[in-house]
Amino acid sequence: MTLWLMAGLLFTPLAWAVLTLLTDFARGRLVTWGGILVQVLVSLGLWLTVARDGGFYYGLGGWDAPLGIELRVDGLAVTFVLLTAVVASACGWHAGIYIDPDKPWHRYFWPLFWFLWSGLNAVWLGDDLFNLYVGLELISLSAVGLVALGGKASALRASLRYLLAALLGSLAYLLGVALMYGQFGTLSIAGIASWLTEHPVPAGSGLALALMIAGLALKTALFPLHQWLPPAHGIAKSPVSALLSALVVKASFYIAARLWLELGEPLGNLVSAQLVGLLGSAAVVWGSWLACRQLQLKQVVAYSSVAQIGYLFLLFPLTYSVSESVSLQAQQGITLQVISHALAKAAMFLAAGNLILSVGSSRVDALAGVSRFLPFSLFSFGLAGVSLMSLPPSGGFAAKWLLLQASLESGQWWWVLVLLVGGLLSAAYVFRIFRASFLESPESDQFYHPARSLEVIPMILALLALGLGLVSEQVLSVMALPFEVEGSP
Amino acid sequence: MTAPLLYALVGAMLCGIGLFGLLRLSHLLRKLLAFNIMGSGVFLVMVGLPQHQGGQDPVPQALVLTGIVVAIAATALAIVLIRRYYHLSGMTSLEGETTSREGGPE
Amino acid sequence: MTLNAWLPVFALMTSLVAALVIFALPEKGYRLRTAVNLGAALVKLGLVVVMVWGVFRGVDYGVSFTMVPGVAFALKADALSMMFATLSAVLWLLTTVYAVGYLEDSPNRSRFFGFFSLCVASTMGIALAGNLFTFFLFYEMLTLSTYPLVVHRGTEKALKAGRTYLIYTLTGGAVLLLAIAWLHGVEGDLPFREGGHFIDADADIHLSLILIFILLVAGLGVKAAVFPLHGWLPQAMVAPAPVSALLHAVAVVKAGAFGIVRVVYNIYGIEASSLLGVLEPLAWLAAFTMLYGSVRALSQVALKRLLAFSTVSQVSYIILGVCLFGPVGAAGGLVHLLHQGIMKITLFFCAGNYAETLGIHRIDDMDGAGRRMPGTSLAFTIGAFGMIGVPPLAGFITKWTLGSGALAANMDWVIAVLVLSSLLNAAYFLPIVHRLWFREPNGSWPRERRWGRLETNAWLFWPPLLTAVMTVVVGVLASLPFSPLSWAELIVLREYSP
Amino acid sequence: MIWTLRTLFIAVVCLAFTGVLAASIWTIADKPSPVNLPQLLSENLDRSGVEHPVTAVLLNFRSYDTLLEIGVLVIAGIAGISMAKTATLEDPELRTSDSLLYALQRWFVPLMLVLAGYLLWAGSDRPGGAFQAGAVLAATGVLMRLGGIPMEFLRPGRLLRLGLALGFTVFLLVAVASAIGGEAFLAYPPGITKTLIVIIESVLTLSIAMVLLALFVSAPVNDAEDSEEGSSS
Amino acid sequence: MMCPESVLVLLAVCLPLLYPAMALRAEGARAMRYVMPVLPLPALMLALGAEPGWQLELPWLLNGGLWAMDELRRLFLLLTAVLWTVAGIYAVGYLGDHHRRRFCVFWGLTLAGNLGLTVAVDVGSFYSFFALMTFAGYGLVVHEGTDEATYAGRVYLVMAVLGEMAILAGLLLASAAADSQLLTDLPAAVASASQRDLIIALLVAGFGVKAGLPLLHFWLPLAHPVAPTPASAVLSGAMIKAGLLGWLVTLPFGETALPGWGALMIVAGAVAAIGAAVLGVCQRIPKAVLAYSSISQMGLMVLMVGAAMADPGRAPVLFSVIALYALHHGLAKGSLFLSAGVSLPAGIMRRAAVWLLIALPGLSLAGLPFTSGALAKLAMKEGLSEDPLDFALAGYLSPLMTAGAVATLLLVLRYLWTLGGKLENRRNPPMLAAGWLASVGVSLVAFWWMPWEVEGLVKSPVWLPAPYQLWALVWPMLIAVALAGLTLLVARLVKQR
Repeated sequence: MTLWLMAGLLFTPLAWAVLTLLTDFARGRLVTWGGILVQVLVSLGLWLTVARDGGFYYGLGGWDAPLGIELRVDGLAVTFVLLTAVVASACGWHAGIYIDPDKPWHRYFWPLFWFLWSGLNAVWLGDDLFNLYVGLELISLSAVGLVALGGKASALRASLRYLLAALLGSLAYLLGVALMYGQFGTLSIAGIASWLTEHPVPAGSGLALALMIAGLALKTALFPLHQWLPPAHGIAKSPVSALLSALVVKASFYIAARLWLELGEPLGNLVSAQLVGLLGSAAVVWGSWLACRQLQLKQVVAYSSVAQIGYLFLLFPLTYSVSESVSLQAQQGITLQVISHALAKAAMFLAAGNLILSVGSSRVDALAGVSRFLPFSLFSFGLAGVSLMSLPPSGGFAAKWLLLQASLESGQWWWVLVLLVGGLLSAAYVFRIFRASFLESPESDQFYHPARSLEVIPMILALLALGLGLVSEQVLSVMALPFEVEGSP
Repeated sequence: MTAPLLYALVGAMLCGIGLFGLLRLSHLLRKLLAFNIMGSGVFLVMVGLPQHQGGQDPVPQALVLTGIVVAIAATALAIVLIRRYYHLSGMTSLEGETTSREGGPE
Repeated sequence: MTLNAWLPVFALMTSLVAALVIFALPEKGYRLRTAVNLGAALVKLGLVVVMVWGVFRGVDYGVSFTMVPGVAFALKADALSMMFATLSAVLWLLTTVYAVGYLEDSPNRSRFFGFFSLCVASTMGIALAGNLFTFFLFYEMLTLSTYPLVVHRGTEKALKAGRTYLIYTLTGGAVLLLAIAWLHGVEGDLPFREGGHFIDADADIHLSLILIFILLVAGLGVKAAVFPLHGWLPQAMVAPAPVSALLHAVAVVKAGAFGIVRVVYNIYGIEASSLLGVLEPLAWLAAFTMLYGSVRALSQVALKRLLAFSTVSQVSYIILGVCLFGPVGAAGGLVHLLHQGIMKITLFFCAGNYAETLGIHRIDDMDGAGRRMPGTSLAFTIGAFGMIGVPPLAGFITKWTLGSGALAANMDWVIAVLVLSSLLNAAYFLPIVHRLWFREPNGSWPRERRWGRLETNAWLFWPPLLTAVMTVVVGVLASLPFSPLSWAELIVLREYSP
Repeated sequence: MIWTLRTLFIAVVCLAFTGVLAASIWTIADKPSPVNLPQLLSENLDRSGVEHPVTAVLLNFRSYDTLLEIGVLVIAGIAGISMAKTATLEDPELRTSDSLLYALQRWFVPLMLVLAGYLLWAGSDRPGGAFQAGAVLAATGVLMRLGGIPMEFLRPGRLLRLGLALGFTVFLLVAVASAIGGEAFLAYPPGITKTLIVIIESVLTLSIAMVLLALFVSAPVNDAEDSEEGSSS
Repeated sequence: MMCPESVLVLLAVCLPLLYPAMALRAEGARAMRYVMPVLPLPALMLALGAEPGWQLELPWLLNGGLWAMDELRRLFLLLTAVLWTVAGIYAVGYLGDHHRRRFCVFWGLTLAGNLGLTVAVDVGSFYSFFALMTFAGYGLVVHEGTDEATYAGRVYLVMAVLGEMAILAGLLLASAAADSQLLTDLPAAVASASQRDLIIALLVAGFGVKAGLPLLHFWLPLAHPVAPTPASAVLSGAMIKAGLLGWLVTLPFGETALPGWGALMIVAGAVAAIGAAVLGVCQRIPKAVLAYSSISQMGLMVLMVGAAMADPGRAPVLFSVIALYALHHGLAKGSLFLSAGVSLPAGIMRRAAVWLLIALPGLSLAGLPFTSGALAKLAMKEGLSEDPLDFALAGYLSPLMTAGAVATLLLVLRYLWTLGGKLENRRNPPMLAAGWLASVGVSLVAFWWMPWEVEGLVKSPVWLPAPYQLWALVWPMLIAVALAGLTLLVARLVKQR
């Protein structure tokens, strides 16, 4: 059963990428929706399996590491797989209605979408340094393709900027991989980590980790390497923006976090951990600040991503040379932050798309009066905002709570300030949108009404983000499951 | 100093040059070339470093092969984008943009 | 889980579900929306009544599950929560009736009533929260659900006020979160418990506890509008009258005060707080706020702003009462939680009636309104006298109990503050009352509307009268069982002999 | 001035980077790696179905990498042709009637086709393989294209997309077939490993060539009409 | 089981309290004024019919209610009920159309407060009724709506609120000291409380506002003249006594000697008695003169209060004197005030009769033999006679009383004088005349059947003073008349110049 599930998980997106490549947009939509169903069921099945039986290593092609490529199917990974299934299906569903099927180039949306999905799954499950690189490239290129899809000069500019940043990041990562392989002779993260626990740290190995994390930080748009993100996320079609912000940036962060947690303790050092945390904090403040100053709705949301990503990097200082329990708290907090941000940001972008569709303009001040007309989408936007502001009972709040606890208990109280200020700043930009929409303007009667289902989707995501806080214990308990080692890492 | 190690060190140098190009040059095609140079450097390191002591090692060779394909794919995509960008905007670089232009009506 | 465990959840869900249903209803569905609103309010009132009876007999209502690792989401009904819950249930019903009439033909009613219900759901949650964490959860939810109500009119001024409101409350929320997190780090998850947790606290965490207490009070004080954190309250007066009423009487301001009560009684414990020496400064602060609010109210020309500053002053009575070490003073503070709600909502209803019926917003325009609107003016007069503390109205009971408590706690200066505050209250309320009844009208009203036989719309007419009657009744019948005072004494009894 | 300073700064950063990198490489190179992968590989080579270790790594041990890599290539192809907004990829400006080019074509095209076939076949026991063969094949196509030979299959229609997807599809089917049989994903059934690899290699060659060729021809310039969301209307 | 008294007392308080509800309907509002005389009737029945000593427990009321009646309260209740009844009758004829409904509402509320506070024994309801009377009284004061009325109302309200607050603080402290909510427990507790002086100061000042204590009296001469005449009557006759009652039930009489406070009160009483007279004779408005007269008369009562404070042993005796005096003064002053609103009928005989009836209560105030005044004065004299009193200022009391008597008559004469210039010649509305006549009758005649207590103070038959007392009563009156005559003469001379 598990084997079939794994095969289905890996096969479905790739196969559907091919299938949809052969159809036009409208038929591709139907095919996709079928695929989404399959993929969601498979993801759910795998999640349930892991939640019941615990995780395992899955050697592809029957070869175990270090010779072959192993997938690490643990609680965290399957949770992210499930998250991806949820968010991506929402985006796929939304895109099917949202995107104009008459434009011929839109038929390429579906294959790119499916490739992106497969790349994400590859990254969540990957335990092989080089395989992760390929997965990252799969994601990057399909994301760039989606951003540029049929675009005009500004979209092309954004996607080029995105592509170059992604490529530079990948190269840095690959250089790190090269050094790692040169040093340890294996590409399996688990293998390296287990070797390091038994042997003294060899000289010169810190650079590899630094390079990899730096490259990944660039791909994750950590301040000050974030300039590529807002144009790309802001200009793409809303479902694409949602995918990018919700999942794509998380993929590179996920790898960085995995590397740090496995190798950070022996290979890292305090200064760099604090430095990364500092950059994350700067991202929180700076990103929020810029989000407050944007004139375009989606730019606001995009800069909000920059800020929210900043929180993620607090993982580095909060897990370095701290007690086991603090580290666990920080990991749980970051995990929740990733999940809730994914759900909330996807909801936000989709809702923003609806709003833009409705008012026919992407400017923030064009929203005046829309609260009367499109309360549902605005409400979704708001609910997602609640999670971004990390107000209870959202997942963002649970995350913030855990991070606060971790900061306080490890004595690194300065992150507390970042967390609190960040929450307030995010409130500032979320409510800026509300402020604009609540304004009653006399000539605000020219609205286009998007389809009802378009409005429902962001609402579902937002509610998930909101409800995550209430069940975070259950979600986190799946990740804390004992890991059953089948392979030989 | 063996030949593979030399390759690796040259690779390091290429990386440096490529990085400089990526950061400094503004013409998109040159940037792309710089990327390829840097990529070559990385591949050299990748191939050179493990074979310095372990001798023949097919794994990095295979990896580099894969890497090259990926790099080619990326390069090709980038060129398509650059050409189209040039056609639409008449520009060869990403610089010189203003905030009003960014996302502004074309 | 038994039915008992589920009752708090049901009470919470009533308004939550109502909110969702209302959001889903179309704007035009006036009748259905009203029916849902009133139905939910009645059901909730019923549930609360059942729970009040149960709590009185000592039944344990509670449900709890782990939400975030190490922290539980807990709902629990004890005597204190039932006090607040009753207040919100009763006044929600009245305010809903009022709001239906008030917003008769204004736009965005669906949104308004949706958030209105959400707001009450949050209040209910605050009342029933079983630990600080859960409390915080609903506390922030309250902030969010009131924002759309504050800016409901959508004017520049309203939006500006909304921004101020948010800046204050969200910052307060952040501080509160910090404090709760810190406290959690010090002691772990702390359920609300009669008698508190820190009576036997080690001396070495005393400093932390004091700092946390300061942060907690600062965070809660924003909503409770304690000086100098009160700035949002007068500005928020641009909201429609039912919102102001709800904000002042039931929801926001009370949530802050209620939170302080919870912290002092059920987290720290009154004795521990007293030992830590944090009560006295807080009492001084509350006393100062009482006077400050009244002094500011003196110079207001807009009726609602005056009422807002009056709220600033009145809520501090509650806090002051909490800080008086001793059962009597505590009862005084607690009972004011209810009394102030009833009285202030009366005043706001009346202010709304004047605005809606005659277009009166400024005090200058109120001359002779008593003749045109005797019912409303009567209610206003009763409310105003209650605020001054004229016996036998609700406010007097508060003052009397507070005063006795202060004497029992050997804090005689409180008497002076009480007297001074009453004088100030009289100084700004009595001229209004005089205007209402003894001045001749200026000729025409700023913007008059007429509804049939009654002086105003029937939906608007009855709620203030009812609350005015309640103002009298809770005062006159203060010694009946289940009266606010008796209930407050029950709470205090349980707090002081846990 | 600022320009120079910036350049200087970047140059210093890059130099430092190079230095650190080189130093790191130098240090690492001193120590033997703890895992001897080549040895492990040679022990397992006979189970891989091919003789040449690089091909074995590419198509058996780390076939997942390769699968995804082809995916990346297909993505690039898709993204490329998505830029083309016309019904045909034919570009009249590229048509030449240069006789030298025509002569070259006549000689080179068959030769290159043969070379591609050889490279593909050689992959199993010496350097070579699908990618190399596909690259040569693509080069042939470029040559034909430059020479003005009409290539109707490059019209962005179903045929092109089928061509793009072919190699990948076959690879994927093979991968999943074994999984359905209860093996791991991408595990080749014993015995027919070699056959499968050869089949995969062949179709991959075609697809790779197709992708590269498509990318070459798919950037013709024409105007787009779609508006982005990021821009106001 | 509910005894008849309980029903009656509830009726007595609730009837006027609920009476304003009539205003809700138009028909009721029209009929309202005819009900006014009926309102105090249950109270009257209670005061006359029920024996003191009953009590009614209302545990649900405020902090636990207890209503009861003792001898002291009975007299006060009687005074209140009678005065309000006659004033009510008077008001029926007096009231014009100007805001009549509003006047009736406040009338009822004030009455309820005034009646309630006399029967309330627990602090909460006592203070409640007191406040009700105070604030509803404001409505009576400002009723006319003139600038003077508004000004007087403002002064009244400011002082009243200050007084209320002093009372609140005082009661709070006292009740905390007593740990009881009953007025009956307060005196003893105050006497032994650590903050005794503060409590006494607060209570003296608080009730002193109502009772027109010097320096706290400013509202009185402003408010009484501007209020409608029936309202003035009850203000001056009944409500002013509420302050007095407040003192009597809260201050620690008979518990401990408070010579300091006694002296202070005696000085205050003396200042009030003499000073108010001096100010009063300078007034031109009849009702203002009466107001000062009230202050002056209250001064005499303050004198007795002071004596009672200074000498605990004498307090019980003085209590009954104070009650008697209050009753006498209330009835007489009420009648005087009502007379300010009557018109002179045609016909010389009738006029003379009217003038006589106007003057008689006034002379009664001054202690004319065969009037209640004579009885009160004699009782007071006896009560304050030097021998049994034991404190420093006791020796000055007698001359002070004499001076007071002179002052009283001077004021009455001044009143009559000023009134002479104001009275109009027209027919009195029948109800107005009836009310006024009733008040005169009550003051002069019915008084003798009222249940006051002068045992051991005045020899019976009490209405007939002994000869030596007669002189004592008369000579100050003669002095006053002489003084008045002199003044008149001087005034004429000055005018002739």
